[in-house]
Amino acid sequence: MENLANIQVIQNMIYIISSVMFILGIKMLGKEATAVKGNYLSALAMFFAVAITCLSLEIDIKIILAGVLLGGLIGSLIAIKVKMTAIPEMVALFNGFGGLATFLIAWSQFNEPDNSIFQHVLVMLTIYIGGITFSGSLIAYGKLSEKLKLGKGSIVTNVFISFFYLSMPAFIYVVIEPSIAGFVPQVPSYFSIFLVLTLMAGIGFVMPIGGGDMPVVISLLNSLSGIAAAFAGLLLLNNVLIVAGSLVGASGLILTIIMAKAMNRTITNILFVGYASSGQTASSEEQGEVKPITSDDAYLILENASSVLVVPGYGMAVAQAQHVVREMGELLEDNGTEVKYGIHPVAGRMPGHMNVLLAEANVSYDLLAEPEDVNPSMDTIDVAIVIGANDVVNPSATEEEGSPIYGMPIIEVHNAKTVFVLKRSMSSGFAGVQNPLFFRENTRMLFGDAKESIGQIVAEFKD
Amino acid sequence: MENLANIQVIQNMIYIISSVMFILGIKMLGKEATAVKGNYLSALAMFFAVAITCLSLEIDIKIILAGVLLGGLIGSLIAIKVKMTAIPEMVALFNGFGGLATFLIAWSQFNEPDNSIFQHVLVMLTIYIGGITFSGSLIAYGKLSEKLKLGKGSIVTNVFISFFYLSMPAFIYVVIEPSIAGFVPQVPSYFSIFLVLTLMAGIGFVMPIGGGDMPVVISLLNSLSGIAAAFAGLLLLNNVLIVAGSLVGASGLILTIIMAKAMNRTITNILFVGYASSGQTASSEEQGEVKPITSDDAYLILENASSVLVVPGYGMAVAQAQHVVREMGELLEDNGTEVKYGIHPVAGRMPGHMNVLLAEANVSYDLLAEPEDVNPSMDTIDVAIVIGANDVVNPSATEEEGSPIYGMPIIEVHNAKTVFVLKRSMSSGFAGVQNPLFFRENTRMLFGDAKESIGQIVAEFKD
Amino acid sequence: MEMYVLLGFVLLLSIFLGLELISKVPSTLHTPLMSGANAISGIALVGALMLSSAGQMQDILAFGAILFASINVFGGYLVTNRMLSMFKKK
Amino acid sequence: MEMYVLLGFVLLLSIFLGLELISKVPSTLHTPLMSGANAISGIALVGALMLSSAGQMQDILAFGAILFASINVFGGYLVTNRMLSMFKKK
Amino acid sequence: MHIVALKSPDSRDHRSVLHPDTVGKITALKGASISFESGIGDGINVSDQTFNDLGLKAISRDECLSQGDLIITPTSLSKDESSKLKSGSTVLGMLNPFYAGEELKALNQSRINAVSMEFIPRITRAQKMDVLSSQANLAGYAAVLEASKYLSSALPMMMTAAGTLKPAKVFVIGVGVAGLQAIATAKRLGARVEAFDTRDVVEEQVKSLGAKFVKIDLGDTGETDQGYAKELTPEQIAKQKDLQSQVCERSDIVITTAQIFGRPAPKIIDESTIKKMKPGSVILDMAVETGGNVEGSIVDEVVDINGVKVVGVSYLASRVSSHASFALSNNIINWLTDFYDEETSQINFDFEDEVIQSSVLAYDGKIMNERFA
Amino acid sequence: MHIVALKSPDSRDHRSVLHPDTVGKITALKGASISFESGIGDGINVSDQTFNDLGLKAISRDECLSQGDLIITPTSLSKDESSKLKSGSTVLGMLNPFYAGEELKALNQSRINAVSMEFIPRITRAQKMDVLSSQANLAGYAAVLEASKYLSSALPMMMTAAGTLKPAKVFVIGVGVAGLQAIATAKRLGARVEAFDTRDVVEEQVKSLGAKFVKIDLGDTGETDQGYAKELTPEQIAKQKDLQSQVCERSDIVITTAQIFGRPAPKIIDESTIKKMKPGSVILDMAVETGGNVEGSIVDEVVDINGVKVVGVSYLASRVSSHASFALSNNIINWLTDFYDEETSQINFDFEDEVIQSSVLAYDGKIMNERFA
Ligand SMILES: NC(=O)c1ccc[n+]([C@@H]2O[C@H](COP(=O)([O-])OP(=O)(O)OC[C@H]3O[C@@H](n4cnc5c(N)ncnc54)[C@H](OP(=O)(O)O)[C@@H]3O)[C@@H](O)[C@H]2O)c1
Ligand SMILES: NC(=O)c1ccc[n+]([C@@H]2O[C@H](COP(=O)([O-])OP(=O)(O)OC[C@H]3O[C@@H](n4cnc5c(N)ncnc54)[C@H](OP(=O)(O)O)[C@@H]3O)[C@@H](O)[C@H]2O)c1
Ligand SMILES: NC(=O)c1ccc[n+]([C@@H]2O[C@H](COP(=O)([O-])OP(=O)(O)OC[C@H]3O[C@@H](n4cnc5c(N)ncnc54)[C@H](O)[C@@H]3O)[C@@H](O)[C@H]2O)c1
Ligand SMILES: NC(=O)c1ccc[n+]([C@@H]2O[C@H](COP(=O)([O-])OP(=O)(O)OC[C@H]3O[C@@H](n4cnc5c(N)ncnc54)[C@H](O)[C@@H]3O)[C@@H](O)[C@H]2O)c1
Repeated sequence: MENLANIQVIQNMIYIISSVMFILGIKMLGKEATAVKGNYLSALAMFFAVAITCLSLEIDIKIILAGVLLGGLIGSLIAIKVKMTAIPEMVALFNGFGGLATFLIAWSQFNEPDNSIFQHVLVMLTIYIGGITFSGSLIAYGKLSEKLKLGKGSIVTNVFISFFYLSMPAFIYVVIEPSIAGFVPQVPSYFSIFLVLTLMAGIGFVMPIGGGDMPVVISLLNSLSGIAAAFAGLLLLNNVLIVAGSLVGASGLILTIIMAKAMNRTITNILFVGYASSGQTASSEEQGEVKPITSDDAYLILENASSVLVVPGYGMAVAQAQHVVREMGELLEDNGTEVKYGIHPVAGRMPGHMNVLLAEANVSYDLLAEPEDVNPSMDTIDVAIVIGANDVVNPSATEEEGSPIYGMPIIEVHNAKTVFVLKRSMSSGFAGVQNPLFFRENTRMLFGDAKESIGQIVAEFKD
Repeated sequence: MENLANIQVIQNMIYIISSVMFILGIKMLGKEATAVKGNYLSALAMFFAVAITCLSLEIDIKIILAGVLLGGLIGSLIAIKVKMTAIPEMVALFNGFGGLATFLIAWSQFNEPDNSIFQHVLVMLTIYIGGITFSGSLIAYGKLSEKLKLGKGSIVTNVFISFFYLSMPAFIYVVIEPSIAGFVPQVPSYFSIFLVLTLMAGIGFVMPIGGGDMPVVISLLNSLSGIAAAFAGLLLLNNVLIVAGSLVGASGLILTIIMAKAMNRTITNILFVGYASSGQTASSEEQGEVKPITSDDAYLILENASSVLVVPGYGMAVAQAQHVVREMGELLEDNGTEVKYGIHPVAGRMPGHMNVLLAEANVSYDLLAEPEDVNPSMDTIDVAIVIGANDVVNPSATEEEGSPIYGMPIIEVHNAKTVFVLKRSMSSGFAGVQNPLFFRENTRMLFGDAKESIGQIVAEFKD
Repeated sequence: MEMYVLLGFVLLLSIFLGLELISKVPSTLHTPLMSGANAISGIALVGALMLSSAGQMQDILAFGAILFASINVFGGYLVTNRMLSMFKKK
Repeated sequence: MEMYVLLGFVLLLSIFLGLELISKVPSTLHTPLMSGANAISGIALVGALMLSSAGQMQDILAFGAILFASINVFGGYLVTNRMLSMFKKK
Repeated sequence: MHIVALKSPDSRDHRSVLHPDTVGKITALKGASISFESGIGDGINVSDQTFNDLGLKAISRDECLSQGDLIITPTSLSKDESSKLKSGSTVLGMLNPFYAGEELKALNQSRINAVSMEFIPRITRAQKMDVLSSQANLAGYAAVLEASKYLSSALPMMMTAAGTLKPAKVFVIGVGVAGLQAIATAKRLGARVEAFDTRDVVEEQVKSLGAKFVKIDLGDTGETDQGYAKELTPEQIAKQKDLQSQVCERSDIVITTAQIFGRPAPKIIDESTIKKMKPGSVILDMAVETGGNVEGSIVDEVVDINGVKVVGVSYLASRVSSHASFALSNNIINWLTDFYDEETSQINFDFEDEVIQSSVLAYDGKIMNERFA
Repeated sequence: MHIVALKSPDSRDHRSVLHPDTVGKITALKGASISFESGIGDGINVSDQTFNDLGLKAISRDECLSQGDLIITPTSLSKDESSKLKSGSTVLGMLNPFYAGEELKALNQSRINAVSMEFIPRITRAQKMDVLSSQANLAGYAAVLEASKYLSSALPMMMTAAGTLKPAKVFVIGVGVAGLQAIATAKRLGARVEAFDTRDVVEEQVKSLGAKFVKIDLGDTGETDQGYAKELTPEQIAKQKDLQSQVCERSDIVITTAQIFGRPAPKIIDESTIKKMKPGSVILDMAVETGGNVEGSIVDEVVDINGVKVVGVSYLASRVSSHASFALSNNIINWLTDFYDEETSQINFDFEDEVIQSSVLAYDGKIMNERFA
């Protein structure tokens, strides 16, 4: 007994040490220079935690060996064989298995005798979260590997969505019922139903979300699997589970938010819009909506862009932003992005206005291009940054016969993948006409003085 | 008993809540916009923690009331009456009282029967740290309020320093002795000696440190008092003490490091140099030593400067750093710093070289000053930033008759309070002569390409 | 109960820490970080190992938990490592 | 012992959290932050209140601990607040 | 259609309505053949041979006049020459009708269509044809170089071992296209630049070039809907003169660009102001051809008034004749390509079109603009 | 001591050795009285009256010569004039002894001390007296403005509604003080600038102005310890010419500044190169006064070779005469104040001093520099 207590103390000590290693590992994973070491450290922590746990086992060693060896083999094989392009779906798959493991742990705990109500709640929570993680991840895997083609709107999808909605009251019921009854029922009739419902719910959760949003969803599921593990830790009174699980849960959440931002969405938008439009006919909300963006988010998008076209206008001159613009251009180039400047002949208020300013800021002549040069390949541009230009990028000049500027050739930034428009307000330019560009699907408005907006982006780059 | 257990649970819950509030409070204190609220939040957390503790008291309520009321009165009075200029010493004083409180708590625990060896170690640690915090803080208070004039080198100081050194083996002894003996002695003869020695040690710890370094020392003592409180928490099995204490301990430590950096010192340098030179005759190490600085640290110093003189030279031209230089100038001005540019007539490689570049970067002519304009008031300049200039700031031109550049008027940056020299190496300039400026007491070398170095400073400013 | 309170506390603190740790991560590291965190969530393996063995049902559950958790752990770390080694080559 | 381990864990986590929290603080806030942290370290008051009362000696110690901790708490928070209100005026 | 391009008969004007880099766009027009007056490229270092090689034919001026269906000219044609033209042909160019009203009437009487490039409306779509802008722009550039030629110091500041050379102070009055480019050029050269205009909107534009705007409160001023300045009342002019003279006093170079379309340029600087200025300073009057902004300024002369050099230069844009010709020919070609009908090989005089409405002054024997009727 | 300042007898040189902003430093010298040749400030718009008001006296040239103890002059004095000077007096100025060796000997024979400002050593301490630098600097500025006067296009790039005006390409050969300032000025005006020099160290300096250095590998070149370029071998010159001509071909403006102290300037551009260049392009030969870098360049003439304008201008710095005079007078005054002894009111000819050693060519009847003995 004494001996056992001692072992427990030692185990706990090692758990603490490996928790600390997990913490440091995650921290190191967040920096390019230390990321590889961080991963090793966290693997080492995992090894310690697992090894020390083996000092006091209850299950048959054969089962354990079989499970670990088989699992290790499968996992390693997949990890080594998989094509690098298929990595996102692999992460989803692994994550699903992690969720399944906690799901099974909680199930097993449910079978234990003498659960307190508190424990019962924990069990149910773990099952619910673990189960959703599992089946949700499988769907995400299917979608990413393009094995699953069902999208939102299909009947099957809608059925699963109903399961998801159903699962919530069901969850509340299984949690509350025993609390009211005051005792915990052993394998009640509804338990297996709940298990199945949970798995269905996970499918319904991920099914309606589009493939492009999958990375965000995977990150969210990853966070969920962490939380499930943490709950399992509470259940098993194991602190390394708690720490590692909640670390993953929390950092995963933050990561999810960051990634959603980088895609210019909010999480609720990703999840909710998925649902909302699944019932309707979708795609009818296109005109009239202005989508503002912050410089943080703009930065995240620019950082991932491989070609950028800067289109300066009179607003750049007013803001005297030429120096920061050049700086941003250089930083983008350092980042491996191809940068060009699209100079419209009448940008500014005098012939050659942009040239004067860009020359002052030392932007090389070789980077300047005329509309004829940039328009044909506009669709290969990842981001067009319109800096205080307005009339010269107004698509109604080419599209709306009645417009006072109709007939002027423009820089057709609206054909780029994404357009940032930097200006202070929605007001019009020299010609006094409204600009439909601002309302396009692929346009984001970065409001504020151009010098400041770009200054902020530059600052982000320098971090 | 059931009741008591319930109370304990509730207490622990509240402790957790107030711990979280402390965490958030400290986080908020670190941002200008939320600092005031952060302080309120942390005060509220304190109130909760104290209030809930009162649910299960053992001590006579009269003692408590007397203590809290009297202490509250004294503390409030001091805080309200004190002149703002005297705040640093007040913080030291309060901090000392906190240390004293833990010191007394540990003492009280020492008197408890049935201490385990583990507890004994904790008690001694708490006493040692708390005691040093207390007496050290008092000395810091005395030094800052200029009530205490003794500096390093005096006999009294040396006596106390000896106490400090003595206290360490003594501490190890009181910790180890009972462990070896295998039992914990009740109020042994040496305990009171240890108490006194601890207090003396605190005095010896702070006494030799110069007044200018006091803020750093106070921050360190603050960190120590937090750690003492955390240990007391372990002793009393109280988690809010542990959390709040270790938060203060850790953040205090970081803060200490940051502050030491901002003063261009390391902590060991502050503490250790204090000791090292206390025995010797001090001030003999002046020539031949180059003191490099990082851009982070340079930023911290610049952020606090109220007047800055930028002295560009050929290196700025080579680095093509004019645009970042102007940006830095503007950021400094936004920060309330007065910025001037000292242009030496022969800086660069052609007449007016600096003018061409600075005009290109849009630095206003009004900010440019000639050596005759800036030299007379050089001693009022907080920081002179020499950007790739060398010969034109070489003091041997005015001081060393033999020098090949003797007789040339220079920009006398060496008379400024602090000088940053930005260059890539220690190599000489056009004239090929070594520059004694680099070895001056008040000079810091920021090595690297000037554009990059300033770019980094600019990035720090933008955070 | 006391135990749960303390463990809950550990949970809370870890969450805070997790939030603080991942506040500024370059976007190139998003995927590896996600993958690395995913591997860590394989810590469920420790939980699986702690399960008690009472009857075949429990054994099956334990085996399943151990198996899947192991896949997660091994696969997760290896994939993360592969991903990170790609960065270095650049 | 189990208790100590867990509490030690809480201690560790809090230290990590403390380190992470104060990594980027503008230098103008150094002094208020120090002062605010100092006030928090008055949490020793809670410890003082928990002391047991067994004899005059213990009472005196408890009284002293309560007294000084209270000074720290009240003085600390008020001074911090005064300092911060100065900033706002600027 | 036979297109002919004339050379400017004024030897001070080195510009050409053809430029080797642009003729490709006309030769590409279906159904058009092109000839040019021999020697047309003399002012821009382009030989007849070069144009020949591009598929154009060199002929004499008289041949041009008698053969052309479309006559492109940098100036108005004399009455004498009008009579040599084919009836029904079109003259396209800078006809300067405010000063050559009689010549316009003569054209009309010979039933020749007259298109004046000065009358391109200032709408966005027509900017590519706006000769006034394209030439004023280059004139603004040339003005600064010209003025600095007469100044006995350098424009930029130079802090040197031989002392600090002060930067020149340049004051630009009238910030239209030319004024803006003058500001930009002077700024580039390192001068301290101040500027003034009666239109308030200009303040922002001046600042957008990094120069200083001089604020003079004149009460109600304004611009016409075409973007030209309105004429000022005499009181406003007096007030402006007074405050401007203070700025002039401290300036080394003053460049005046104030013009009012179709009217003589306003007199902005009088002798009393000039007398207050430092000897050696320079005033360049860009409006000298339309009457001058400066009292005493004479076309193509440098008048010394109390040591102040008042410079009047004609055809400023022609100082950079090559660029000016490139821009000019582009403007003209842009008009032509917009209204040339490749099916009929004719110009499509579509009077629904705003550009045709404004720029065609005479059509089919009718004066289309009532100001010249 | 009576100090007199002479005017340049060459009407093309508008510079003055006195400048109103600097005379204060001489008048402040104890024991010195100052006169000047009437009309000295004509070229910089400064009247005799202005100098009178500053305490100086206007006298005739002959009076200057016969009365001065120290004669400050922008040029050498003719033998005839030498004879009019007081024996034992000192002549200080740009004596140009390489071209006026006889005149120097004449001075020496009359026992007149001769100080040549061209011979200020290139040591840090003496930079403030370095007239070659101060004048070359301004000449470099003037060269660009002068060259752009002859170019028929504008220097900067302008993307306009009337088409994109291409920036001019400027090629600077020889990157000493003048070359650097020429690069800077052309860059300022928005030209694309390339530069070449035989000295390798110059590459960094060219880049420090944002221009492009043309790399031509000539093998061993180098500079003397005074910072002047060494003469090249004939093979090196040939190689350089060949590669340079390729750069010239693509350039609109070529500015040559290559000089070798005390020898005729190297011929760098020959006619075959010029013939390859575009008609209308401009070559400005800054070395034209010392023999010229360009084949066919003539002082103060614009020679047209195959449509290329080869411009030779004398006294380029005098184009910005006011600044040039300010710098020149500062240089001279800096020499004077360093060596004027206020106790004896005499110049302290301390031959221990490096500056005196180099700059004093004749002293007390002895030629001090063996090159002119
Ligand atoms: N180039 C020429 O020769 C010439 C001459 C005369 C007229 N024009 C005309 O000028 C126009 C030029 O087009 P453009 O696209 O360059 O300019 P624009 O159409 O006038 O638009 C400029 C935009 O910049 C924004 N802006 C102003 N200050 C800003 C600041 N500090 N920060 C950020 N944004 C700012 C304004 O929006 P907010 O107010 O919302 O910020 C405005 O919509 C054309 O219509 C052209 O015909 C040209
Ligand atoms: N103005 C004129 O007309 C003229 C003409 C000819 C000669 N001179 C002479 O030139 C000198 C001018 O003095 P100065 O102080 O301007 O220059 P300097 O004495 O030549 O020193 C320049 C310094 O800049 C540093 N540097 C070079 N590249 C750099 C980069 N990319 N980033 C950071 N630092 C860089 C170099 O040190 P590292 O290598 O360690 O980085 C060097 O010590 C004087 O001696 C003057 O007499 C002047
Ligand atoms: N629609 C277009 O796209 C277009 C095309 C070209 C020009 N413009 C605009 O038209 C405006 C006029 O340009 P412009 O160059 O033809 O002008 P301009 O040549 O007619 O006049 C030059 C300037 O002198 C100013 N001026 C007139 N009287 C003055 C006085 N008494 N004192 C001071 N200044 C006086 C005018 O305000 C004008 O700015 C400019 O704002 C220009 O941007 C618009
Ligand atoms: N000591 C000082 O402080 C000081 C003062 C002034 C100048 N300087 C230095 O002295 C050097 C010479 O300056 P300078 O203006 O009197 O030079 P310079 O007038 O004698 O010659 C002009 C330039 O032409 C170059 N050159 C000569 N032959 C050439 C050839 N065949 N092809 C191409 N280029 C050729 C030279 O290298 C020189 O750079 C510069 O580096 C300058 O910075 C130093």
